[in-house]
Amino acid sequence: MTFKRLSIFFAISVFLLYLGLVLSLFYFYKGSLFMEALLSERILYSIKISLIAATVATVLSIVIALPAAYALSRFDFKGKQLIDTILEFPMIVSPAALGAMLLIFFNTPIGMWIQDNTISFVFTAYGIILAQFVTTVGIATRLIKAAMDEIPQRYEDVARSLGASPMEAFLTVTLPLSKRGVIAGGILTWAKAIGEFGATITIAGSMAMKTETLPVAIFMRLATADIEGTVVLIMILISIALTILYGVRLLARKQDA
Amino acid sequence: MTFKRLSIFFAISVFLLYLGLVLSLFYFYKGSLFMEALLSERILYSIKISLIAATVATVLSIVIALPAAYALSRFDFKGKQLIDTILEFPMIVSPAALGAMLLIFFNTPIGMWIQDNTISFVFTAYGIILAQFVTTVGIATRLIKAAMDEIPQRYEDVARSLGASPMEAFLTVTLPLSKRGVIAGGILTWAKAIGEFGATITIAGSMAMKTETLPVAIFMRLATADIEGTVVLIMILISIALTILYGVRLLARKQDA
Amino acid sequence: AEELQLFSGAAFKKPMDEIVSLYEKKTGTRVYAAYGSVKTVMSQAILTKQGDVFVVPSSDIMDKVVKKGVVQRETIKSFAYAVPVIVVHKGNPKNIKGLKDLLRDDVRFAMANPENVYIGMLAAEIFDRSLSPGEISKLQKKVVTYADDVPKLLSYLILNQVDAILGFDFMKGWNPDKTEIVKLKPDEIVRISAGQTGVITYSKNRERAKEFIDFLLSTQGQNIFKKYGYQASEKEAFNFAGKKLEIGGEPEFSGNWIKQ
Amino acid sequence: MLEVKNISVRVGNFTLKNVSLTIKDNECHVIIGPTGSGKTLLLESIIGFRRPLKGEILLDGKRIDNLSVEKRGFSYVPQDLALFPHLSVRDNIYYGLKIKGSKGGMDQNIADEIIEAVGIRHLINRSIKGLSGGEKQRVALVRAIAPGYRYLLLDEPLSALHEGLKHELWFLIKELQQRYGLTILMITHDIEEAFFLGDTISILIDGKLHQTGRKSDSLIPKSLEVAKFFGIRNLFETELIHTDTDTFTVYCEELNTKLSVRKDYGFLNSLTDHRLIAGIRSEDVMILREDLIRKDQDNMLTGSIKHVFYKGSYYIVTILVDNSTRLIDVELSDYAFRKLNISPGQRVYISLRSERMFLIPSAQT
Amino acid sequence: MLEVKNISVRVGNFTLKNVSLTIKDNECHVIIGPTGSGKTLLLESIIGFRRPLKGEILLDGKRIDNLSVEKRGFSYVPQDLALFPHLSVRDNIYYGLKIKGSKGGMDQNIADEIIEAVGIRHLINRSIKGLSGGEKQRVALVRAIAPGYRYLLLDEPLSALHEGLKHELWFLIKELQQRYGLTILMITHDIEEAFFLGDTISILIDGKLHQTGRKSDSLIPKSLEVAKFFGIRNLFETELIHTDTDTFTVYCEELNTKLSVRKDYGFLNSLTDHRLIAGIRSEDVMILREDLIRKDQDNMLTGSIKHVFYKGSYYIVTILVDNSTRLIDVELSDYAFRKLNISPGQRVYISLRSERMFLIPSAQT
Ligand SMILES: Nc1ncnc2c1ncn2[C@@H]1O[C@H](COP(=O)(O)OP(=O)(O)OP(=O)(O)O)[C@@H](O)[C@H]1O
Ligand SMILES: Nc1ncnc2c1ncn2[C@@H]1O[C@H](COP(=O)(O)OP(=O)(O)OP(=O)(O)O)[C@@H](O)[C@H]1O
Ligand SMILES: [Mg+2]
Ligand SMILES: [Mg+2]
Repeated sequence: MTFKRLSIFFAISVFLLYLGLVLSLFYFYKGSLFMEALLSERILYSIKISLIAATVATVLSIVIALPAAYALSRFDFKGKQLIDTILEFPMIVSPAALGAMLLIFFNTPIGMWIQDNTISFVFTAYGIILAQFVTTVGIATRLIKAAMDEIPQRYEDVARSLGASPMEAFLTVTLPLSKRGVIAGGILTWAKAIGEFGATITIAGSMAMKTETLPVAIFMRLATADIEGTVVLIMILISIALTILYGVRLLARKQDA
Repeated sequence: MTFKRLSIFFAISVFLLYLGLVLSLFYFYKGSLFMEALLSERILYSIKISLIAATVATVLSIVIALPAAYALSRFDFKGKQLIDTILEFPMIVSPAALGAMLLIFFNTPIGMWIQDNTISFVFTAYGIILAQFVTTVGIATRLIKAAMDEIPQRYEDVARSLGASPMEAFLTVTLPLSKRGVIAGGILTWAKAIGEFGATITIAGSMAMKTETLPVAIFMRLATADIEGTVVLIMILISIALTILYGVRLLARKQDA
Repeated sequence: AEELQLFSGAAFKKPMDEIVSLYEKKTGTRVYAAYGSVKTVMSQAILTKQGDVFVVPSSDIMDKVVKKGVVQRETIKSFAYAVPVIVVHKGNPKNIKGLKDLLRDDVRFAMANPENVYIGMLAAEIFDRSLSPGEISKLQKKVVTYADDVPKLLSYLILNQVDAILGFDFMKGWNPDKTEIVKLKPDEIVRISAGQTGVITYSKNRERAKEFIDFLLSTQGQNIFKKYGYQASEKEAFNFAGKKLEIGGEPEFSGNWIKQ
Repeated sequence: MLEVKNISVRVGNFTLKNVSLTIKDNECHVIIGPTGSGKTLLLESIIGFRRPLKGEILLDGKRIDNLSVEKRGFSYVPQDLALFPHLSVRDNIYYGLKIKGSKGGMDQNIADEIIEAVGIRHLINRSIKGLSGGEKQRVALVRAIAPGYRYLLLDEPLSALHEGLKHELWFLIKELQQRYGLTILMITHDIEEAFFLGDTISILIDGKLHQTGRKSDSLIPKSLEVAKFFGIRNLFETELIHTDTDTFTVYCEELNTKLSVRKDYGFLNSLTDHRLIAGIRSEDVMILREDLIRKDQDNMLTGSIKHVFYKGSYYIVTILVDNSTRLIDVELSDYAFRKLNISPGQRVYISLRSERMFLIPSAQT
Repeated sequence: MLEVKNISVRVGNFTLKNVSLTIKDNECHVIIGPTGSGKTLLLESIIGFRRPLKGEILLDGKRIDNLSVEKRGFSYVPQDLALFPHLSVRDNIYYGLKIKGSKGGMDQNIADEIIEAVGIRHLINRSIKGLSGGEKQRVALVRAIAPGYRYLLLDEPLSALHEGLKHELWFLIKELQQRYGLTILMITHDIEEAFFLGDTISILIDGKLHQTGRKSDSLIPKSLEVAKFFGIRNLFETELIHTDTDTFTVYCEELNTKLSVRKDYGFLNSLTDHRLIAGIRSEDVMILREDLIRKDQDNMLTGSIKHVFYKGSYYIVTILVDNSTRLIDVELSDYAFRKLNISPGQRVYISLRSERMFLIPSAQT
């Protein structure tokens, strides 16, 4: 009983830590600003582009992370250790530095070729998605790999004995079995994507109604010492994002039952 | 066979993406600067404080995340859903905003009391650890919870039937069984901590030989558009961090076998 | 020993480090300098209610912190003057001679965000004054992005994402190998920028803070800024610009620059 | 003494209804029953993994149903074994000892002895992964016994072992039980095992305890469900027509014959109904050679051999009774089979021995 | 026809050595052996989960050991079942059908029929979690059979079922085998099951195939290991002293007697050594009533009853042979036990029937 209480105590501590931070926002909160901000066309645009970019980046990340994680979890191939090590790379490099690296990359011949011949990323909304994708795909792969590592190979083997091809076995057995891990990974990816700022602003710039995501908007307020405005925007970001994540989680839980 | 190849192809794509970014650094690389930087006392101090702070913050995060994750994974209690939802909070809020929130918090009466009567965080090395801890403890909890969710309750039950108290069952069964997940979580936490910049600089400042971590030093180079200097420091950060992570992973793998 | 806490925009880090160590040697007072982006140092000064000396790269920011009561207006001093110029790649490969060249289709052009970056505001003001309405709207359409701070603006140029930026003359000092300056015509420039410093209201050591500011403004200090490519005095700045101009102040430009 | 009083447990749509058991110290109580009848559920409720809807569990008279698992003091071999996958075989086995050791000294010798006896000494350094089914089961058994608890709850602990080893372990369990004064509650679906190891036996069918009692009484089914569970196919609907001091006489329409049933074997306490089912195990039916038939042989029938199934060491022969569509199963030892020279189609005499027949209430009641 | 030619498989310290098997179409081949002898390993190698060190696997003459699992066309019931925990019972069962369905129509009726026959219709909407051990096993069986593969590999598929149900499934498997022309390779540790279902039987001990052949030949052990595996404890070291047209005569020092062994039962092809082990199953030993002893009874011994074990439907009696320390096991049916009125200490005559004795090479060779 005591251990149970102790562990719950720790869980609640983590909660209180974050709650405390959120609540202290109210110290600078001005109700009037909140509605004003919510109704401004510019903020609405920021909300829209934030949601779209984060969602697209998350989908891209997960779609690529799924097979990549599967390969890392199941197969042995040359360079696997190397790949496994580099996945944390976007975590280690702070977002601003990562943004700079992206710019540097687009300054290399390959980067320039990509800019000129495929999609132009620098200073466009695609840049937002790219920045978020680059920051998240590594972690997404890591998280999904961790989940797949826990699924015994055995189920796939048995599926194969029932006639499933490797691909079918993956889609019908391993994937659904690691569903919880994939969803958790997706949620984290999305959260990271929607909160991504440093790389975004570096590569996509900060033009209002063009590449101004919510975190960029928060930065703009902060940069003009508008603490009240900052607080309101942070609150908008937190409430939208947490509500969506709560909804996704609820949905996933319902489907499980 | 084709599916195997396809999935490995994706894994290698992720690798190439990051490798490409790292390699493009060489486009601006000046060998002389590298040695110069590595031998400078200031950079050595940055490396040292980065490693120490990240490690301390990781240990703190994991120590708190372990019981918290366990509680979230095993018990039902009031407010659990709420806690579960807020864990992504530090991801959603960009680091700079998080740093601002921390400052706001220390501006409230409770925060001021803490500053005055316990440890002083603002503009001290403790602030670095605090910033890194706050950014990571939520994700650490989430990752460890995800790992523990995959460990069947059954093993604990059986351990209890062999005389283990709930705490002993946790320590001897659930914890070692989720070891891989905990290590993966610890690695991600450490990576995030060592790369943390926005919150760190906001709360701890950037005093040379005091609170200037490697990412802060990188930022300082970026702040004068010193691309060559930035590149060298990024390389130092990446090589140190990836080497350490590789070592940790190797160690964990050896212990497993 | 006595201690001073300094908040400074990161752009001044290199010269400021030198000044600090000289000052420390001279007086024995220990100076803790916290550098950061403008938003960082501002939130730090506003929210921590600590520190002695505040240093920012432009007057608009100083105005804001004064309004917040963080810095005493009467203690504010200007230093390290900066003149708006066009910055281009070394050797000026696109052969840019003046503002009108920025309108050319083959010239990729970026400026700083006029909403919160002083050089962005200056640029908008300059364009509003010197270009025709048609040219203005053409420029507004072709500007590839607004940079959110000065170093990023320069990075875009150095990393060859743009051919020209409207920046400051000291940028050449930051990166002499890759950049070149194209001066504006004297009457195109409305005002110049200056770094500003002041004593923080919460300072517990005003005397020392004032002493440090005085040292910063001394010839010894000015020379250091000169070394890093800044115009050390008003006079030099006006010489460079070609005429006497307002220092700081609120630039005037149309709202179109912010929201198109 | 372990007493289970009237517990009911519910999971999903399944209910364990009002089960009561008493297991005396040093006794081995075996629960048998079809798959899905709730055996595991019952054991898990006793050990504390599940909370019963109602009822009490008492150990030496004290209620333990509110105690947490580790305080109840039962050792457990789960049906799925649940060996700790992160520990070696050794660490699995010594897990309980170590936990206990940290609370008060225990005797390591028991463990060493059992490791030897169960034949897993060579596995001791292996990891759980890669153990064969039977190896796992033995490790789980040793893990449960090693800590030296007095109460042992075993859920089909020998189901993956081959005959020879299983028999050895039967003897081992008996010996350990006596030596260390163990009280054992065991589930099995192996009736032979139940009768070898059990002092008392309970039969659980569909969540209900159908009969419970001393081993010697358990062989005689007391309900149709139990008879079917025992695999007894020689069941006949009959009507009671006469009661003697030591014999019931019933009439079976299907076989068109009277059958006598000796009271001392298949004794029914109260005959509330005249409709009864008479039954006999296939091994109790005798096939008689014509030259050995005595007039006094009871419940004699004639018929012809229909099928012959060979079962390794014995035969099952089905016999179609004359003037009826009814088949009767007879188990014959290899020896008897050869002696009788049995082949399909052959006509034979059989006796449903009255001293081995039993009566149970008809299903309709 | 499935042929396994000389395959060797290695895991950890365990090796499966040079195993060869031939399973004809429509045949049921059963592998029996002690726990940990490599049965599962062999099956997993055939199905393709493990790569043999050497050897070939052929299906209808074509090599399949290089094909991937799903192309080999074997259905499999693993020992640990490995039911898909995220699918319902229904989706588990139809898994193979659906996969196949996407490649070409299949007959759903087989599935429905087997679901009914195996008695899991009521579980169909349940999730795998919460199924009892026996329920899980049946679901796994149906999942493997449903897709309609011709080859069925079963790893102890009935070990968690109670007697009655197990016997029903024996009949079901036989019927399915005939109806759909299935070829079955099955592992069991239940010797009765092996002899009921198997057309041919292999005995695998310690990674080596000790004997393989038609069911009728498999009862007679051809090595000491197999004899021990069968649980035969009546094994005597002897020396060959005489060979007749139809009988061997051996001398047993331990029992201090000559024993005759009929050639047609325990036939040894080549007698390379004079040191032999003579053995007899406990059910083949006869206890004789004094009044029934005939002079021509062979291998007669006298002794006294030492232990009596009741095993539910039969008894095991151990007899201490006079002038020796040797115990002989005798299995007696309930009927015989009562007829003979056996009790410990009683003196009896026993016959080690010569037509049931077998000879195997001595361990020393
Ligand atoms: N969580 C659950 N949800 C629904 N039904 C359940 C659940 N757990 C168990 N049951 C059902 O309860 C019944 C009893 O299960 P139990 O495991 O006790 O059977 P058992 O007698 O041990 O059978 P076996 O001999 O096959 O192991 C089964 O029909 C099973 O399907
Ligand atoms: N990965 C492994 N590492 C080491 N030994 C292994 C491994 N896998 C199997 N073995 C060993 O190989 C032997 C054969 O195992 P297998 O599972 O084939 O036995 P089995 O005959 O099926 O036994 P059972 O009847 O108990 O299921 C066992 O002794 C087992 O411990
Ligand atoms: Mg069970
Ligand atoms: Mg096996």
